[in-house]
Amino acid sequence: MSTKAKEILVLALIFAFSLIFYIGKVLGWEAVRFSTTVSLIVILLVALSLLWILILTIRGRLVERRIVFLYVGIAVALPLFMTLSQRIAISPEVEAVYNTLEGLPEGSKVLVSFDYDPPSAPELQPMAEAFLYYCFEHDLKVIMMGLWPQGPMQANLAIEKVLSDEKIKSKNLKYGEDYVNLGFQAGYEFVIQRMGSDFRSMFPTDYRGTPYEQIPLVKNVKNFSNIDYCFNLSSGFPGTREWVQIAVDRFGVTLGAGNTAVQAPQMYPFMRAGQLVGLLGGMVGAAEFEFLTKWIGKGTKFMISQSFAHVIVIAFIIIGNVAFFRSKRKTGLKR
Amino acid sequence: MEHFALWLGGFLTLGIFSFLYKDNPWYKLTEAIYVGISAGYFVVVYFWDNFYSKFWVGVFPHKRLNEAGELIAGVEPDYWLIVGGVLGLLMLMRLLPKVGWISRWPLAFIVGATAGLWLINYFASFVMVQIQNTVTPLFGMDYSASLYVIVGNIVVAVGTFTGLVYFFFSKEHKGAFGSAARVGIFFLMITFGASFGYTVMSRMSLLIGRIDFLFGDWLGMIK
Amino acid sequence: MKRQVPLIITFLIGMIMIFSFFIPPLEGLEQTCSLFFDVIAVFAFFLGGGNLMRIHVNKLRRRKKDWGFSIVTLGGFIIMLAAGLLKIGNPGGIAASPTTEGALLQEIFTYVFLPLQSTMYALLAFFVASASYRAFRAKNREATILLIAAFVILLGRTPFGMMLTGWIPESFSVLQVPNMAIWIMNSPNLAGQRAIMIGIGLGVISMSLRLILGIERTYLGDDSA
Amino acid sequence: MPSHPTTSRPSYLAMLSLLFTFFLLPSIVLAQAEVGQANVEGTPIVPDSEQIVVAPVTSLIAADHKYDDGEMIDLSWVPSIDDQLIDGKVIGYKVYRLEDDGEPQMITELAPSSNGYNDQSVERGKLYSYFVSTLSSNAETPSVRTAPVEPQREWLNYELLNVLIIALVLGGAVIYFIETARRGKKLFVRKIAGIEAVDEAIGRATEMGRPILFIPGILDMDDVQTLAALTILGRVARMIADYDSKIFMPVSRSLVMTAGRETIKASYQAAGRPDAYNDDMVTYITDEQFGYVAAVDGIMVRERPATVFLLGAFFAESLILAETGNSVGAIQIAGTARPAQLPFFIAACDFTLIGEELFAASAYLSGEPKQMGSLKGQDVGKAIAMAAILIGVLTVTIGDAWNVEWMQNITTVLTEIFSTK
Repeated sequence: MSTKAKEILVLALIFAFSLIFYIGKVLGWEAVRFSTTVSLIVILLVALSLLWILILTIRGRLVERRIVFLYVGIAVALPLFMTLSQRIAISPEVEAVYNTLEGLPEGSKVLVSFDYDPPSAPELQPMAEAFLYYCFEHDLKVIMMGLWPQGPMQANLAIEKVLSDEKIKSKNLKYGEDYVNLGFQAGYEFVIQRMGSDFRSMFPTDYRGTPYEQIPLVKNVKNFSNIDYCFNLSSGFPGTREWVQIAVDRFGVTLGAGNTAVQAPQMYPFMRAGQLVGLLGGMVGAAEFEFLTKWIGKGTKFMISQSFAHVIVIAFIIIGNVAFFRSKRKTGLKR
Repeated sequence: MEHFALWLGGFLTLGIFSFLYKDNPWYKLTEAIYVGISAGYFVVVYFWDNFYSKFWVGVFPHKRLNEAGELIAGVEPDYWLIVGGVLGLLMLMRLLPKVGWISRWPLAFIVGATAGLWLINYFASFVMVQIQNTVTPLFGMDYSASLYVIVGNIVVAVGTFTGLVYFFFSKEHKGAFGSAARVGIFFLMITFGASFGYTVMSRMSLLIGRIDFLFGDWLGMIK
Repeated sequence: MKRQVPLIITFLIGMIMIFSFFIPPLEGLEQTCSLFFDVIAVFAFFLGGGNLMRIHVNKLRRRKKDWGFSIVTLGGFIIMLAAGLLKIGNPGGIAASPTTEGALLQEIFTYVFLPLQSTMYALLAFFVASASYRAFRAKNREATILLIAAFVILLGRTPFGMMLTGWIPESFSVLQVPNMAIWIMNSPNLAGQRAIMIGIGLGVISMSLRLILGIERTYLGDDSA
Repeated sequence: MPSHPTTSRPSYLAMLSLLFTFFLLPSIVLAQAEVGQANVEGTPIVPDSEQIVVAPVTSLIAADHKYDDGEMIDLSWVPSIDDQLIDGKVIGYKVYRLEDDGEPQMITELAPSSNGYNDQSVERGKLYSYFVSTLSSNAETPSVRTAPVEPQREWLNYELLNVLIIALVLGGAVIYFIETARRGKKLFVRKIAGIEAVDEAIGRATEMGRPILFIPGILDMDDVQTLAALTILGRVARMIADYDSKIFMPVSRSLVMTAGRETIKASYQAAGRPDAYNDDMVTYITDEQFGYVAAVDGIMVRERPATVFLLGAFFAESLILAETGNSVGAIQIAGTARPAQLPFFIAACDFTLIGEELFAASAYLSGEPKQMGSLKGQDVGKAIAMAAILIGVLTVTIGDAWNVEWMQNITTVLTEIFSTK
């Protein structure tokens, strides 16, 4: 069969596959899940094939980039279907976020700022969902806002997801009384500063256009002194750093944060100084927090994917070096 | 509509991914869509944001009327902006071959402004601030630092110094100077290795998001 | 005239910009200049957009290879222009922001542009892996150092780092991979960054001066060089 | 429906008591308060005993903001002694302003523990005086009024004088060496690998008969890195014209397209081959980052350039471009001043111009003595930086450790010279 025919065949297969599962989705099929045994077998197979590549390399056949691409794709995609029970060690900074939440009495007001956009959603959305789930389950009142234009949209997605949970649904939570989304406000860190004296001046209406003073949940909220706990989900500027510098340092807010893995290490000094009570860092932080809040969402699954991808990258770095040393031995050490 | 949007998203996503295999018509199609749409989008956004809101409204401010329909004093027009408009028009003179050379004037303006502005900004924040930050007591204030911190401080000072030696143009990298430059290269290599290793891991989450869209939102295989 | 005027403009504007940093009454100049720049850039768009159209129309007319895709590009471009400039389907009418939700422009942005953008961005995951495979090899001393630094950081940012070296007692915790990673980021990495930044600052000064003084003039179409 | 009088009686009672507690009781309290007000003239609505009086702020000073265009007045004060973190009675401050002795106007409200404010809504030629009121939950205590101040315009920012002087020294060094070189003195500049490779890379493209791709980054003309890329383009295009190779330059900004065309055209003219130039060498693609990348990736795999230049400002796309260029087997020379992207170029390209080298490349490529002179000037800057770091670190360390006064003095002087406020 010619390459062209093979390619067309693969295309047709992809289309058929998509169509079948799409129809299945519309018909309400169950999600695809590998049992633990199948998952382990799959992992073993992948590991064996990597070993095979290593042997091939030692024998002097170099793999091309497309094989690397394939493995990255596999490493990310397969774990999403797997059932793997894993021990999750809870790091102190994640536990601190949880403990502060646990210490809040029913009816406490929690402010959540969504300062990210869709590209960072894989890391931060699971944190947002788990956080909202905990708040709703324990009757905490949630006020949401965003310093990034697309933040409030992410908030709405998270709320939608959490509200579809049976347990939360039965609580019959009402918009405006139990939770509210104040929307986006432009102005970076100055928004936080102005909120220090008056929330309403920054959010005259919520994202639906309801005037601030007509929203039961917030009409008595003047500034940070009426907020019991602040939580910030951030992937850059403006984000956690600005919340620490203004809301914490100037207005004495209790602040926890969820950050992307890229940003998280820069926040450790704040935590050591006690300006930040806790920190969820990257996919791992999301997974740990999901474990604590018992909201098993995508963070746990995504974390396995990420760990797999890391193993693959490390494996290929090793294979690459093996290939290099092999070729060096063969050609001698001429430079 | 929702079905169409999902299939469209799936089609475009797979089209881009197909480039990893090789260049192919599917990728060409998605690329053509992407280029056309994004260019159009930016023309539109710049037109409204820069030309209309900043320039047009700046020169011809909206008239503010009170309830009785009388004109009330509003924003003063900013006639300075017309200079920018004239420079922009000069730029368009390129289209006329005879006077095309005049388009170099706005270009010269931009180059002068950029060079002058960044000269001083880079000087202040890249040179002055970095030198100032490097000058710290190696043993910490009042001997308070731990061995860990002291080693760190020494490394920062030595690394910055030898790094600069590496960049020196007027001397061949030979002798003691050459050894210092080589230490400098080591520091630069550590810097590059560290930044790379640091980013490798975070890039994976971008892909996870797309794969989740394909198998989750689109095909419903993951819940 | 053709050659001298642009050089004089560059010199004058450059000098004014430098000294405006030190003269308080001129401090608004930076904003004015960036405003001018925005306006000029919009005019330049006629040239850029026009060039895009011209190239694809030419491809079409001459039936060059892949001319069919030019139709798609042109179509997308024109649809976006029409949708955005006439604000088609905009719930707020012609006075509203062009990116109002529900407008045709924004719908295309959400359903076509966003998936394309995030997928293109996600390609990075693949390329990062293939680049590590190829580039992180202990070819020579420099490359080995790069590899080691990258590897320590890589391990330090994943659970494996802790798994590998978690047994090291607390008093030697500096040797645990995650802590080594933090140390590398804070010390040698910082030093390298600083040297690079100081160098960049000096390089910009020198190049800007060459431009302002008219020594570097290739960009102005100086044919005497 | 039958009525149930027996069961309904308690609920009447309940309603009555509710009515009493929520409606009548407050009105009684309010009425009494009104009586109190009627009795003693001039006292506030709330009886004295309940009013929380807080101490005023002290040491209120209003002063012209130094070194500005006369548009700001700085206020500073010592917060009220009742302004405590725990059990503090102060809920905030209000700042009032009197313009030319007119009526006081509240200009802002500040959070507790504030001790200053910059009033930026003042005009030159007017006199302003201020007072600050301390707020408790139900009372307001004004401070004394400040003396009137007039915002002043200054013509030179003396705070930045040190920056100006060092900038002049460095600029002077650059100009001095340019002049020295112009007068014919030979100046040595060491070889830079990435720049040395340019000639070979262009030659290779000529031999292979494949095009050269020039990517000037994704930022517009208002970024210095783009300017650096264009200055290098001038030299590269000149060589390409001499070698009779083909250059192709897709750009993501219209202005860069215009400038790029101007540059290449001039280089071809200088090489004596104006006929070989054509506008299609430079093409605008799209302003959008990844749309541009998608198109350039396509160009790379279809045109298979022998040489790729990636010079200018790059962001996340750096690696996508460099890896694709690598996959088609092109020699790649990259350079950027963005430290975060440098490692990707180092990993995927054959030669990388690191930061400063990007800005020096054009001067180096030109081979003209006066341009080389400017590189010497840069080295003076580096020497100053190195000396400052060496002396600074030594004096601050030794001065602190053994308390050597003259060393501490040197440190102080150095810090002042290099401070940017």
